[in-house]
Amino acid sequence: MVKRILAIIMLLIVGFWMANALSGVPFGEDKMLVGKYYLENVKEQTGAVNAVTAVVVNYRGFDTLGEVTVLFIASTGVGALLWRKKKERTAKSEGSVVLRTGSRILLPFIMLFGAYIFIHGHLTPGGGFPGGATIATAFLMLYLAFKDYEIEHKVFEPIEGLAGVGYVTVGLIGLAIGSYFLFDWIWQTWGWGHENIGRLLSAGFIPIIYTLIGIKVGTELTGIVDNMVREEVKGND
Amino acid sequence: MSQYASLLIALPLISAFFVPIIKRISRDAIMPYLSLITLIQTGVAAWAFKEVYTTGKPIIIMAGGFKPPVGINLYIGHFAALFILIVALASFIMAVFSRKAISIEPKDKYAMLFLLLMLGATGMIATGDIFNLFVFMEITSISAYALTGYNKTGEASEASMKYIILGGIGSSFFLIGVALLYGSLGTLNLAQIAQLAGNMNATVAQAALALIIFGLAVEAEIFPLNAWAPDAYQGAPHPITAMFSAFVVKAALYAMARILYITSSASSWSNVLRLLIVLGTLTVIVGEMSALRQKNVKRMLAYSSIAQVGLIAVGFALGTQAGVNASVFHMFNHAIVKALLFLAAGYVAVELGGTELEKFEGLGRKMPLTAFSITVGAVSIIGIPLFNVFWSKLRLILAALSANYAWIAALVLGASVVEAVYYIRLIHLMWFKGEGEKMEENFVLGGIMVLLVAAIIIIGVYPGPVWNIVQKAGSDLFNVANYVKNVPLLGVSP
Amino acid sequence: MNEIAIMLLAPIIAGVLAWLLDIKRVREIVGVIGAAVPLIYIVQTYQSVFNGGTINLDVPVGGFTLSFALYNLTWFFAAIAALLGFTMALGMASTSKDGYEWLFALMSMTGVLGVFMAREFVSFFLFWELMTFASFMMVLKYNRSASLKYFILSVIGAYAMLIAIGILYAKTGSFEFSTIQQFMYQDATKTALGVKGAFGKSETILLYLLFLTAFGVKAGAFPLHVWAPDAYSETNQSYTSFFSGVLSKAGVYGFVLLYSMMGIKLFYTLGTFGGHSLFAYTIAWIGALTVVIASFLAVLQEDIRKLFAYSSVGQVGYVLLGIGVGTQLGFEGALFHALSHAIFKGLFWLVVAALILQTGKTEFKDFGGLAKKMPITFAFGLIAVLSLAGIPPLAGFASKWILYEAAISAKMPLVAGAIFLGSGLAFAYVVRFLYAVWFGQMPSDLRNVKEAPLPLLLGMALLGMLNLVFGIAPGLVTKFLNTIFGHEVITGDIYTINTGVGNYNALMVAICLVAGIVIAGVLFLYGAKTRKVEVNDTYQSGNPVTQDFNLSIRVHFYKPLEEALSFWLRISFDKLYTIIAKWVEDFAEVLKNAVYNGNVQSYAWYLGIILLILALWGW
Amino acid sequence: MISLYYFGAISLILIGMYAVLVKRNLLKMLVGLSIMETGVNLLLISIGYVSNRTAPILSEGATPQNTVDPIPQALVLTAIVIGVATTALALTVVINLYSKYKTLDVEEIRRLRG
Repeated sequence: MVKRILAIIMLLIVGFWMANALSGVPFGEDKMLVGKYYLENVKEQTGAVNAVTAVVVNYRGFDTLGEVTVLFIASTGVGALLWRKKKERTAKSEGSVVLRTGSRILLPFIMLFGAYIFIHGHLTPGGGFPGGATIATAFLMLYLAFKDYEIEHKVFEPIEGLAGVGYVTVGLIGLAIGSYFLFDWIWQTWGWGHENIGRLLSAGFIPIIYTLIGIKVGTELTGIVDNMVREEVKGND
Repeated sequence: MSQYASLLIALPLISAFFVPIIKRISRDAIMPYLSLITLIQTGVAAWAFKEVYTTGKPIIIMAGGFKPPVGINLYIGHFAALFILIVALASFIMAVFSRKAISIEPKDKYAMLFLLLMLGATGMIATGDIFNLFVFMEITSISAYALTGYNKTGEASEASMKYIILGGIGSSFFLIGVALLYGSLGTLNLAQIAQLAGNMNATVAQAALALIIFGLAVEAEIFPLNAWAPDAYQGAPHPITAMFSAFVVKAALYAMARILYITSSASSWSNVLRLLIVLGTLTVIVGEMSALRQKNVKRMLAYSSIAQVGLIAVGFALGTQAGVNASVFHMFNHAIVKALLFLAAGYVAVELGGTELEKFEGLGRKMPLTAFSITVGAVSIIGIPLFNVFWSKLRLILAALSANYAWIAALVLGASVVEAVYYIRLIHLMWFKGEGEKMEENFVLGGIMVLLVAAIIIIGVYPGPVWNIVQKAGSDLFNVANYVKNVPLLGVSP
Repeated sequence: MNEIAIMLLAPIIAGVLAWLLDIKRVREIVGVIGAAVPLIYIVQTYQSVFNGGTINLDVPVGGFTLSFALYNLTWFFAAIAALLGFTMALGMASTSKDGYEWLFALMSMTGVLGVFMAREFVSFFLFWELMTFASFMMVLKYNRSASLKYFILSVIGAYAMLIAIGILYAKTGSFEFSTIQQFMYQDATKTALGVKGAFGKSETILLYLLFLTAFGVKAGAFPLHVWAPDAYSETNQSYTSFFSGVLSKAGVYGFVLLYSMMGIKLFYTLGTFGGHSLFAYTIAWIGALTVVIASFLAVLQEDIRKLFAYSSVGQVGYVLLGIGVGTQLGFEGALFHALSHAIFKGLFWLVVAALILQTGKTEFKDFGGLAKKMPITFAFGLIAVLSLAGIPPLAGFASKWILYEAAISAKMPLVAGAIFLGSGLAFAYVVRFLYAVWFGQMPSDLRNVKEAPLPLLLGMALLGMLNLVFGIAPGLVTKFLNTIFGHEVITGDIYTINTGVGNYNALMVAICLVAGIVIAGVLFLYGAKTRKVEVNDTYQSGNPVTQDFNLSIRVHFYKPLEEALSFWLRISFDKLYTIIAKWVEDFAEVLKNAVYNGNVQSYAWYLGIILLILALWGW
Repeated sequence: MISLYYFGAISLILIGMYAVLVKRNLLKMLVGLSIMETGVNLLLISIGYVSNRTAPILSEGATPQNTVDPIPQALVLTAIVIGVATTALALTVVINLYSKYKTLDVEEIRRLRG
């Protein structure tokens, strides 16, 4: 009890301190500096309508590369830590009829929707990460619905790796063509799609990268789910 | 041409992504592949090092071709070039060691995490953007969480869990600090932050700086935020422990120092310095005290490592050029020595099945070369002349005295006395106690240990060249005006 | 190549070679050659140094410049080191067991030479640490706790020095002795005139105390002497001849440096006490206490190594005392005694090494009657005993006599009394050594003991001869020492020394003594009737001697003294330090378990508390 | 006066921290960590908000003058993914821990100490 009271007092003081500091950062005021530059130049420099996407993929490409890496680490780490000699699904019963039928019907649509999200990342809210997560949802549903369902590990792992390789390769091509890592050579050097701003075939390599990210995130999250769902089998070897 | 230094980031990444394919081809090829990649990385790092030190100008990598602060830039200056080389070299050594030390599956995942740990540390040292620093810090720490728990024993999982909880809190608060900083300055680029820090609102500056330093201090093992460290060091696989001590902590320390000096024009700066001096001092004292009666050598080395980190932090917090130089020098030396010590101790554990003190009895007879390496490392860290650490400790003392902190000099020396006690116990145990048959020692690992020992002694006898390099690296860190000048900032201004 | 460089490098290179080769005989030859090189150069440079020449060496290392100089003062100390180093190597040629010992013994020789020849503080400290480390490794091989005690005290001392050096550097901007000396001189003038100088009073006292600790530890001055008895006894005894003969002189040299560098400043800052300069008087009293306490303890030892270890501590106390007297005469006496202590104590340890090598025993109760078995060793042992006890015409007498004169002329009767008391006690313990080891009944297991091996005997011969030479011709030493002070502090020719207070003609005394011995010998051979008697069991008051009350010269000979002193013996600095060390370790244990208690939640609380501190700071 | 969004963000952070400091169940502590991360993300987003402006998607009448700052949104995207990664890994570790210790009480999980 004393512990709780102490914690509350301590946290209130810390909270007051942070709030006090935040009063120096007034809410709702225009504090943009670099942000303004992005908004003003985003269309001609990247071809993306969605400024956030442009920031994520183009201006702050390193962050996104890191972000992909972090997720990759998580999936690898989960795989490494849950590695057992032999693993199997141990679910006792199938999902209900509604779930089974529903997931069969919805599966292609969910996947399609995921693909839509990441392909249109430069135009609408969304992008590779939400798209990939949506795709992973489809697989999660399959795991819930069917007690024996397992993904094709031999395919998923290489795809996951190759998508990552693809992302870095796109960056390296930029280095080769435009002499900067992650340089948008499609938009800036080749100049493709300048007339298409606001439509699908624009924004240089953003759709390519988002597709790769989408695939990668989808496979990774599915992998994590798969690793957590299957459990160690003992004694029968 | 210099943009090709972005390979330093791209290479480990693409190689890590490529591991699943390698695994499909041959499982036995994974560990050689790991060594090969780290070797290539070392080559690239050496090239970048040469480039920076011959031209005297930093390499600025601009991702996507956007000039900072619009794009993220990597700043490979004198400091980063030196430490990226150390990161790569230490990784290479540990990759070679991993072939012998890692017997637990899945090795392919180990290789990936290993490469990404290296990547994270490299990125932390190289980046010139505070949020990117956060991302790389997370890459480092998340791969470190996973690797800590890699052995899958209860202890390893426990250590990993502690690391995750404390690291998670730290990174959350770091991010709050970044948010405050961004809110009041509108930029995330370090060079631009340095330019604008002076006109920051005082309360915001104080809170932001304090929170950022707090977040980094968790990773940098500053007492009392370092409670995860001894457990993680003990639980992690042996090569990983060596990497933690050799460069993961160093990267966090560097980041801390960089941000500290970047914001040196902020109003509450000297308060933060003073706090850091106090915490650093406590780190040294508690670290050394805890090492004193350790029964487990790996844990003892971990505490010793923490204490050294405290010394480095204190050096950075002196706020003078001399202090920064001394700290950088100590970081450099400590990286070599601890890589050697953890390598040797890990090798003993692999051969004899544990790192408890009893396992080291009679090591001088069983594995003379390994015992000799441990002895040299221990003697060096105590600060005996003609070994490298002596020079950095001397520099640290001189810096402390010229900054009018006589008690810090006393602290350095007191720490050395305590170190002497526990390291000498170990040395005595190895050479003059216990019996044992001579065992075959691994040729490659023996060679690496001999090289590291040679490095320790050569630097100890002839510290001149390294000191010159370190001075440049130190002034890269300390001289913020120069840093700002070197980054080609686009004219985005308020 | 520069002479200094060769002198510094030869021993350590030889040591590394001996260690790497590690072939019996080869390593011994390499080692002896390596140790001989500095001695050769010392002899070679004698003439030029005597005429006031200086040899310099500057080596830039890591942003510092290491400079060395060989001039009369440093030459004198380097000569002691080179001489003892050479005899140590001869001794070790017989007693060393492996390459390890050669490596560290010769490394410490390099270290000590570097300390003596350094001209600025960086190289001084560097070599100081090297010497400490190497000697520590020598002890570590034999005994962990003794070595640890030695090392920790040394390290504390060394680091005290380092801080002092740092403070000096921060203020003067230089490591050079000469620059610091000048700076201090100017500062002292300011202090004398009442102007505020660069160093305030407290800072000067701090510097003084730091240096006192640093050099006091190495010299084995009370109360920092506790490491010495253990460390001296727990190593290869040939090495101890160097360890106690030369390494302790590094501390002495440090005091000389302290004097020359800061003497005037300290004088003006600390003032005087009873007519004596306070800071010097402190050193004198430290010396006197060391002499008395160590001598008392030496008397009570049952182990010959321990006995001489304490005796060494005591003898260095004389040197400190001489320095503390503060007059030029005192200095010269101190330096002379440093030399004679080195040669007689070096000789002693070689004798002890020979004894241990040939018998494997270390305690008095196991010895007896060895004069017949090891006659040559006995002869040298006798020379050493006489020299140590201060019997003319040996070196020990000449130097002690000068010290005594100096103390009297400086009006320090109490200090002079300490010298006198120390001499008496020294006599008490050497007599025991003389009788218990060499005469009397021989234990049956010593019947097959042989004479010491040749290299060891050579080493003894060299030192024994020098004891005689410097004893009969003390002018050789004083004349050289006079060049250090620039004028004739002690006048006289080679055989006589005149301090201005008293006059001592060594040759005359020697001739008288020889004549006396000849007469006694003649009487003994022709006059006295002697017969051999059987050795029987010892009886006391008609009862056979039992273990309960066994006061033969070999066992508990000075037990009554011990009982008389029992109150004082209970006060032991050694125990005090042990208790402190244990307390610190226990505290560390508690701290460790309290802080790193294994609960993540507590750790999270630490984070929270730091946040709280940050928050409170923010207001 | 502090804005509601800031207040909410700070509250979330404090609630999360409270769970970490007080709850003895590891899973609850992890939930606390997640709540904290959410709070931080909310804070980041609200710092980027500018009153009466729209999302930074420059179509359908949105101009650079009437959109909010895109950077915090990009940052939050990254931060969310990092949070997910941490949580996933933490849960994995908890699975391993539970299979070894058979408990999730932090008071009992302390084999490594001292």
